[in-house]
Amino acid sequence: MTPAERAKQPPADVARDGPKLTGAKLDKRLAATWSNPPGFLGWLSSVDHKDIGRRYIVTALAFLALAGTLAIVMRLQLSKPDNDLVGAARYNEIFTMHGTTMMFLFAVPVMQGMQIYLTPLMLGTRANAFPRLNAFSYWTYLAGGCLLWVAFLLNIGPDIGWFAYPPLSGPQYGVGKRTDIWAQMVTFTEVAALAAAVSLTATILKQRAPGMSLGRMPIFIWATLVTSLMVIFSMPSVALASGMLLSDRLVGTHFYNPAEQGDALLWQHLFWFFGHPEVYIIFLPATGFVSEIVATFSRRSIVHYPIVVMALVATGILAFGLWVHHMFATGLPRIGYSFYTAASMAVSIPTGLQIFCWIATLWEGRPRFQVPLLYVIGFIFTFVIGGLTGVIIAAVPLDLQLHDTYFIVAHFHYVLIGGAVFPLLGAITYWFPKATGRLMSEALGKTSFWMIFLGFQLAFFPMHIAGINGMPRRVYTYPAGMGLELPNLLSSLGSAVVAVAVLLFVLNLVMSARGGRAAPANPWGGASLEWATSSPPPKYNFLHIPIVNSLAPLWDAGEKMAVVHGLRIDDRELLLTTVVSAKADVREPSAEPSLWPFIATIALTVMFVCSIFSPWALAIGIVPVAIALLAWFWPKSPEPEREPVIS
Amino acid sequence: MTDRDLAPSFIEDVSALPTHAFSHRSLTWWGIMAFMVIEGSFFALAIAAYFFLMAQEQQWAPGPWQPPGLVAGTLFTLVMLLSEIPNSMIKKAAENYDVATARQLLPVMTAIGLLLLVIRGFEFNSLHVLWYESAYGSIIWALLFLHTTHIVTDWGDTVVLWRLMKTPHGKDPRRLVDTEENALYWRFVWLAWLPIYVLIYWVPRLFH
Amino acid sequence: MSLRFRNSLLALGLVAALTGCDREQRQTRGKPLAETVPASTSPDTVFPGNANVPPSDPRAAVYEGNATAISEGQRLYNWMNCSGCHFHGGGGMGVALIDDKWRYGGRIDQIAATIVEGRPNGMPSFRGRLTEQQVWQLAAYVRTLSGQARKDAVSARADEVSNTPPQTQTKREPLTPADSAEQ
Amino acid sequence: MRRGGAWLTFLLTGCNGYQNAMGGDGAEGANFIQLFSVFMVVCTIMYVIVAAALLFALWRRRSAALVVEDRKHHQTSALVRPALFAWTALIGAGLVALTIASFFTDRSNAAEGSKPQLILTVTANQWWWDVEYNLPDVSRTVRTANEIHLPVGIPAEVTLKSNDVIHSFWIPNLAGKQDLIPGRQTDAQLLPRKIGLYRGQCAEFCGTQHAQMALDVTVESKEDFLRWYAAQLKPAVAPANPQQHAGYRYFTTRECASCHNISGTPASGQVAPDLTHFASRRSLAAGALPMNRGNVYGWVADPQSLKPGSRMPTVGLKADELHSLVAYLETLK
Repeated sequence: MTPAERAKQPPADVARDGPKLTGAKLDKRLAATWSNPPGFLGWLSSVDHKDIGRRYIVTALAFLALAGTLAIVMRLQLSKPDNDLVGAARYNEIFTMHGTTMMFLFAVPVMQGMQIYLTPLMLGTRANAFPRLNAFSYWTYLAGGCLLWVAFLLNIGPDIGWFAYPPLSGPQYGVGKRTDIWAQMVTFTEVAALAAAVSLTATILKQRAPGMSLGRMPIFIWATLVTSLMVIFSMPSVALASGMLLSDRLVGTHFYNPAEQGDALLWQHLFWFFGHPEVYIIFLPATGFVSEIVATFSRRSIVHYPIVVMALVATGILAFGLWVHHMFATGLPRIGYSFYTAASMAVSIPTGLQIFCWIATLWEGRPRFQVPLLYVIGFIFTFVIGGLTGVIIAAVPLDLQLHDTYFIVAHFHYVLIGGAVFPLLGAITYWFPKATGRLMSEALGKTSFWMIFLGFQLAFFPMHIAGINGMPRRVYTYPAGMGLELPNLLSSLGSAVVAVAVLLFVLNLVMSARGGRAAPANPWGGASLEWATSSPPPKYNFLHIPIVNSLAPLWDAGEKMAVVHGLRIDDRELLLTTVVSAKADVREPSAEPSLWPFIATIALTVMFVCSIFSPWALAIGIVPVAIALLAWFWPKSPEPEREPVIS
Repeated sequence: MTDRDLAPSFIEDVSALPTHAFSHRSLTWWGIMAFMVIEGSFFALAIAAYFFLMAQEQQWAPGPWQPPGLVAGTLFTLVMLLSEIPNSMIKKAAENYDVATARQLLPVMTAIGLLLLVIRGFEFNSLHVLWYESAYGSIIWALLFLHTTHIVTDWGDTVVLWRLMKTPHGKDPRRLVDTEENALYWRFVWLAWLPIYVLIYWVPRLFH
Repeated sequence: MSLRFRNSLLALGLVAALTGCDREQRQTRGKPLAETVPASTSPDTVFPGNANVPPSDPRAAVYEGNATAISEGQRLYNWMNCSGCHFHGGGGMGVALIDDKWRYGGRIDQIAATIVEGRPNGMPSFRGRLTEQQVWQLAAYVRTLSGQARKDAVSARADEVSNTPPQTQTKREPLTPADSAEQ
Repeated sequence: MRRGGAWLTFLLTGCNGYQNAMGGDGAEGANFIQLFSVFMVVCTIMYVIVAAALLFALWRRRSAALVVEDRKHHQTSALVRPALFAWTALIGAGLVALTIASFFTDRSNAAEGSKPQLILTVTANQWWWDVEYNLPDVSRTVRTANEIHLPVGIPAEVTLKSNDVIHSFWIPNLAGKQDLIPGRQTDAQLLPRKIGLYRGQCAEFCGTQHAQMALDVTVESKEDFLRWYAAQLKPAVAPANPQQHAGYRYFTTRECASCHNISGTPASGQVAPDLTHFASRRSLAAGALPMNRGNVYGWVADPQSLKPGSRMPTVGLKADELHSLVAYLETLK
């Protein structure tokens, strides 16, 4: 409904929710206010966090499939020594694309997608803090991903590794525009991640349901808050680094040119100051999933909630003090290394505490072995190996041997697949009925779980051995006779198992979305607010904004759900609460659907892509961007709207 | 009706709550704060890079380059500091719903922004080094460029607010919240400038 | 999606692919295998008054806008110590290369001929000292020094002491007939 | 079970390798094995504890549980808190012990390289290693490529430089890796303990042929080393028969000499591997191929199909040129 149409309505018809306006009547009115405009343009202009979150997740899974395909190609190439399936230059492109896609286009976006989808639902609010920024974030992410993959398919994909160390990525050795495309893709995902993080932070701080003080926030929300702040503090670092790289390559600055007092190590410092927190930006939301799943499937609240929260916060802070452990082999002053060794090892304390709390919760409760919990169990068994190899490579004398070998490849796949993808698959299974109103098949789910779990061990455990047997990373081939044949063959076989299992998982997703068993509002008997609304949730999320009195609102609610009333229903109105204790404070309107975030992304894309070729593109390209932003932020109606009468 | 199994019990009426608020009670304030933190980290990291590069040098500004001329940069700093006077007046006016004062002062801020951009042009001219001559030149150009983008964005925002205030939109108290937040952002822009001013103009003088 | 729209998209994609390919193609061997045909059989590559300009060598197109070729040429420029006489294009004992004054012609095949044949007053012949492919790469790089090559195929600078403004930003020097005819 | 199987694999495939972190043929390499074993023991214990606790938590017999169905979901049994303290203390103690162990190993590694008796410079290039033995007497400098000879038991210091991009110097049997960074100088200490043939490899991604940038390492007795060194000091042998002579002529007057150096001949290019004693090496093209006649033929005739992207161009030699060149190169012992 446009504002003009709304203004025509007689005032007597306008009402607020309350005892007199509830149920189906209210549903109809709210649905009218919160629905998207019709048609394809309406779809493009959606600012609904559920739409955006779903698009984020689906797109990220598509990138996972693409990058996974590349992984299979690499495993085929490495399945035997001196293989010539893929040439050197192509292989370098492939592993660059694999790493870049997995880190920038799958792992971070999929986590943010889950956060965007779930956060307002778990907080008991109707929208994200900045819905248009959120939509803009998605489109920008999509543009960045397309840029990279279109370039790759046109045979101008980057070939400098996902870490892009200069001088290899610099103007002299990074030939052509391949590196520029990589760096500009980073800028896109950067902007997208920052936009999403800003919106999430403000949502969590200001839009919690009344009574949901900081101490009653679900742990997943804590994880989201910590990771969003980490995004805010770490992403500028890689943006600065890649900006400097682009300007070195385009306008001949000397940031990384040692001959003119620049320094190649400057890149490594800036990159890892972002790159290490990045790992936790992926891992912490996963621990949030685990906490939610463990609580629901143990049928009890998490043991020692404050410890888990403190562990999340501590990990977030410590993550910024570890970046040098990626640089132990660069010959920095040896004495400083001890600090980073100690700090790197110290991270295992908060992680160990979280693991304790999960196990204790399972111990105290009565576990129900459904697919989400299976993934959590698989996560603990797998992730702990990755965590412990992390302790091993935190030690300088060990790292100097193992650094940049397949041991590291094994380590971070244990941490990222075991530590983040397993919980993610569990979380998708767990929240799938909420998002679609249908349950996933349990039998297919269990089959794919066991195949992924066992296939993963087969694929990645032998890599530890390959690394110790002297196999460096990022090699397109290796000679026979070094003890690398067997581990590599096993890895390749394992990767095939994982690929089949992931296909099964996707098959399960598709089949269940079409014909799965219908899910009630709370299929697993969960305690957090997202289970209080129907599956799938209505556009407006909650009929009435709930009031929260405990850590497990649905378990402690009793017969009736306490709610607030008196919000406008003819306008997208949100209830803001105070930052710490979440007392109802202000009613603010939320943004209407708009095409402008999409148009702004188009303008931004033109500017960014052209700026690969000429610096003047920045000066000229900013004009359409500014126009799009202006239209985006322009207030909707010139007159302040009348407050509706209270019926 | 959704298929929730819990019936609502109406506890609290929020209809009397205000529909806008200043400072940390408003949503956009948190957005602006977050962006200031992002840009602040950006500046902080650029400054760290500056010191990292400086540590590679025996002399700063290195060898053949003269330190930048002081006139334009210092003039810029003075104007920037003085601009805080109308800026805080606007902020106060917005908080007191004084639309008339805001309408009067926003064009002043627009003019100041324009003046600053002109002076900034002279600043680029007085650096005595080009970005492609050495890493030293690259980093001071980068710092100055980074800061210029902030002047430009805030200037754009001020122009828009000024035009908005002249329309009936100006009566909407939420636009006054926007004006207040724009004033807050301007504070960030000049606060961020002060360390950069020292790094561009004074540090190369001290270690030359 | 109409068929026409799809076709035009396809065409657009193809064009993009081809331009990308040209610039980014990584040819590690000459085509045909190790070219043995010299760039120009005649040392006389000067055509005063635009008289009888022979058509450009077809191989010119392969090297001219190719980023890899230019980059390899840049490396050879240092390896073959071209900077010993020409410095970084600014000239010294040898002629300047950053302007577009060419005594012996500024087309890539003419430059290649100059490298192969050598020229009076000091320019040695590299015949047999470089492979033909390397000669073409070197010629492709030399052309970039005066801003003749595609800006998206050159590198802004090398990882060495900065001597010239970034190549991606250098203006293309105008070529005047008088210059090219100068003897 | 899985771990047991893996260790078995490990024993079968590892340990005897010539490029193996568990080789332990140098002082630092041996320290690595010691420290790694300590870490493995501690980490395995921790893993077993976590796994056992998890399994027990999942399948323990429960008469009653603190769950929502019994309205006890916010309660926690009294044992959890002391267990948490014990667990934290255990992690803390383990980490402190490991940090200390790591620190002392690091000190011991640093101490071993303090009095080098042999100094060499390794300069990395895309994609080969330039090696120079630096003696106080400059005239006795030896330059070679893609191979290092070291006398056993004698500490050597390797100065590391790079001519282009970042590489990493790694001979796993002897010591950990060290990056070679343009514009910086780093160094590595090697103290070989066992006579043998080893292999090193670039461990930092450095472009197209990163995978084929290896280094042959020969650790030999001091006498053997001195003999080798003396041989390396000599200029190249002169061609003996007409075919070799033709090869010599081609090499010194054509493309080869633009980049390669052969001491005692007019070929004095400095940007590619020094070939003075080419035929005495174990491999060619930076470890890409074993040294034998067939590979030399293949490499000289068409390097770009054996190591695509390498800086060695495919020259397009005629058959007789190829025969004579290989005949000459094979004399360069």
